[in-house]
Amino acid sequence: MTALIELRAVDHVYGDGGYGLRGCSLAIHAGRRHALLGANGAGKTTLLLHLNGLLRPAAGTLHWQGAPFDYSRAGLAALRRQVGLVFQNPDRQLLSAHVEEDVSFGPLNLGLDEATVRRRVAAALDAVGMREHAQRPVHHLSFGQKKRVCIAGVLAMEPAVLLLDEPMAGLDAPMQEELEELLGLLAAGGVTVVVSTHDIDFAWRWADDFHLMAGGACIGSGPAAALAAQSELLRAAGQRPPLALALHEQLAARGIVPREPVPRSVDALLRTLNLETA
Amino acid sequence: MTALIELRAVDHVYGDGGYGLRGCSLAIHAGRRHALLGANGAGKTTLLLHLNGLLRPAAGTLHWQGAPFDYSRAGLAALRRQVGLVFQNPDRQLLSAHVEEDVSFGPLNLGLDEATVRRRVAAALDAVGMREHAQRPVHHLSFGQKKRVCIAGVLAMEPAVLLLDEPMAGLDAPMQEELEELLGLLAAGGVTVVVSTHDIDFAWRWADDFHLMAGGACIGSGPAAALAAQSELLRAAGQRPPLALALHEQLAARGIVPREPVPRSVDALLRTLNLETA
Amino acid sequence: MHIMEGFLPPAHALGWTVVSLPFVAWGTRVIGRDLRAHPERRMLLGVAAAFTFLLSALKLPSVTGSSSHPTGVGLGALLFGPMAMIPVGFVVLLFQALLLAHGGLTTLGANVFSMAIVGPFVAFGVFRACVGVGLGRAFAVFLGACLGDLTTYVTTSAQLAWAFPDAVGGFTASFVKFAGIFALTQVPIAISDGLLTMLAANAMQRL
Amino acid sequence: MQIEAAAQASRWRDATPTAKALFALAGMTAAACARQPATLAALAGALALVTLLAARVPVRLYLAVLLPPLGFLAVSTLTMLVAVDFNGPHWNPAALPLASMTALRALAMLAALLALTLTTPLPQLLGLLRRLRVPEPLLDLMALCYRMLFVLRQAWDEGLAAQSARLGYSGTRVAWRSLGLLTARLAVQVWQRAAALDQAAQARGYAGTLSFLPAVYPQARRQNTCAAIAGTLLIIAVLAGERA
Repeated sequence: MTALIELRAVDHVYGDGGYGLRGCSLAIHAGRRHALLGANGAGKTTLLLHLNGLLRPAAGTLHWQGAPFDYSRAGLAALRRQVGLVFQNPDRQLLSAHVEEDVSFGPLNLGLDEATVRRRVAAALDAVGMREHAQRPVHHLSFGQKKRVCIAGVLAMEPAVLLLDEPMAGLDAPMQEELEELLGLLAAGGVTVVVSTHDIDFAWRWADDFHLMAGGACIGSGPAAALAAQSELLRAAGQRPPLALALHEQLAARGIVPREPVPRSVDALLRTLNLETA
Repeated sequence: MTALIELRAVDHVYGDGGYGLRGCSLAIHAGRRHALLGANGAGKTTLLLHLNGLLRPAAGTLHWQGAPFDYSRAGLAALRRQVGLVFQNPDRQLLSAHVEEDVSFGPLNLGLDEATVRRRVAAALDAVGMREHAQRPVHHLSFGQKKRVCIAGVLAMEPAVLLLDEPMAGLDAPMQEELEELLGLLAAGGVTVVVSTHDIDFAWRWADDFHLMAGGACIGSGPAAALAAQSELLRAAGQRPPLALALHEQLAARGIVPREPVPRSVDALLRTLNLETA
Repeated sequence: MHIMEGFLPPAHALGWTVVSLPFVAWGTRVIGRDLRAHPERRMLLGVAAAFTFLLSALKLPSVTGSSSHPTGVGLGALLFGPMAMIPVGFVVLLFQALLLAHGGLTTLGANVFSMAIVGPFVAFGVFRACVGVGLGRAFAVFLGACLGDLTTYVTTSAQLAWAFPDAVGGFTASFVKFAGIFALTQVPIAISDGLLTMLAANAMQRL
Repeated sequence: MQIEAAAQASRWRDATPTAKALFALAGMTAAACARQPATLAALAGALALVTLLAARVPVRLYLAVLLPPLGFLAVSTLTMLVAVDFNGPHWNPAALPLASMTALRALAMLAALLALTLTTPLPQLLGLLRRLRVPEPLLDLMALCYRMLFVLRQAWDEGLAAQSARLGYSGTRVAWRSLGLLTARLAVQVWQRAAALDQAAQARGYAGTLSFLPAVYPQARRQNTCAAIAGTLLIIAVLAGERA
């Protein structure tokens, strides 16, 4: 199966000569939930900016459904219609101080008629649960609400791929749960979701595929279960094994819980323990 | 024993009439590691700003070693010499061009002579492991390094109390570990450390005392072990019980691990399991 | 110090609007052309306007007391050029009228003339002249920002004197009165603005 | 920014800005036409009452917003009442009629402006300016300025707090130094934030024009009619008052 997006040996060089990406190759397959894992400075954000065509590689190529990225004006417009990017900091993304106006920015750039834009804006605000705040000024919103407006602004463009840079950063536990649920719904609705994170427990709970980043390269890519078991590889990407997995291994080895299913969260493990005890 | 800082029924009212704190009472005792736990919007940051005299209560009083806060210019200077505050976002705190220059900001404002300032800056940079970066421009540092420079900037004022607002936010796992170690060293050196966080697993691993915040009030204050067991109270503060504790309870109930000691982290629990297995 | 809403007689309000309008149109045309060549500067002008508004509307702690003051205009003229400060200054003054009730809509023309046209060009001209005759850069920045401020107040005083000439001494006496009253408050502010602009420019060179 | 907060909370918030602008315009026209102090005083009072009672703007807030312009008014009208000649400055009662007319007209016009700004959030006013065909570059400048105002202000406030926490404002000398650093830091951020915004806009298909969905006001026609009638009545009342 052709990957939706593929990077082949991509280099990115900063203005000061440092490398943002170095020989980075990876493939994003359609309809799956992808977690981009790595320490700060590993190149996660730079990679996301490449996927959306905001940066051009110094060497190597990117491909959309097998065809090389077209960096012409029309080509970029077509790419960005398909690949939406939500930045980490809402304050750098929100252009209008008015929620509904900001969400309408992307769809209007697609050249849609007003009625369609209105429909899409309403649907996107519904999807993120911000419909009732449509008329509010952005600076009256909480951080978590701003984040959701950012996501709505990209969803309203109805992209095939949704990229999110550190979406959980700055959110507290209840807000993280809500966002996790939203991302799950979007993925279930057919959107390919790519999330950069340095929280492996969240990645393990949520993602189908892991892409491990270190030093500007992707050092491992594949189904989460396959990669989470390789502790050497994880360590190279600045990660420890997921807690749920490490615990399960210990408990399963002692016969306290069954070998299968492997739990995706410590909570799931706790539930299994409760069942076993009961 | 007189508390180092004490809040008695403190209210804080925002410009728009909303309450930031509402009848908040709590005591910070010297020489202990304090975690301020609560959801976003619970009033953690507002509380920290009060502890340092940056905000004045609309009602209620604050006390330093039993005496009411003195909000005169000289009184505030004396208070801030004793109580240092590290803000969440390093980019907002770091205003000078070079690391050394920024760290010297506080000591210079104390009116110390140049030799003393130099000594303190060097010691503070040593403490956070940034001595070798002393001459670097601030904007070339990584996020984690900036955070450490912020801490050095406050340490150089040699405060008795160090307040940190969400110090772990935005740090990846290895950097979080380093910072945790640094905070431990500072506390061991006699500084009273108060950390606001919404990560209860970190708080449980690190803190001696918990202060649970909800709706602008402190709904529970005391030794971590006593509070971590009260799941109702935790839930009211938007927290679940610490994972290590929940797991330990399950495993101890089944006789897999001993009842004592109660582990402070899942890693510690894993180590116990390994020992038990071996 | 801006002239408040409705303070100028209708004929004067209209007159200053007619005087300022071509400048604003000219400035807008110039930046419009510039934006077609460099679309990325659209955001820069927007953020610069917000920065200018902030500086000119903020109450600075323990330095200048609680008066509003045009620091942003002097610094803005040095950073972005006096030409850009016509539309930027226009937007800032409009926002001050709408968001802070400083100045007004009927007096917008008069205030734009003093603060978005005279002030920035004087600040920039003085700065250039000082650098040209070999004075130190820091001093040039100080003097530019300071005189930019002062001429803004002098212009405002002249506008008021022209609208309300003294019954006996006419324009001159009235100008002396207004300039004298405003000088009491505005000269210290102009000096602080010059100082702050200089400190900021120095610090910016190091950042 | 009390005006901003009042506009967001006003009962007239969701009414079309055209109607509110029409009404304010009528108020200003009436003030420009009026020739007698009593008429102007009544007009100012009426406009203030409409804002306070019909649009339900809190009185305290109204007075707080009024305070700075009143300061200007006091200084300027007193200046007009002083004459300067070879005997030095002295009290000149002859200027009283002109001074009081000027002050009352300014108050009436200010009341008209406040009737608009205290009930209309700025984005609505920008939408109105767009319909009035204000040039594109100015409109973009305004939209971005309004958005970034709050972002930069937060950065400024946080920087100020961080400096204060480290005693950056404990003396005059250090206060100047701190303020210079903070201003410089924010000035540098102007370029960084502009570049970041540009990149984020491009990610959403920005091609050089900032377009946003215009707001809809379902009851615009009725509201405009009401405002036009009220405005006409206001002007007629002022003119009639002058004759009587």
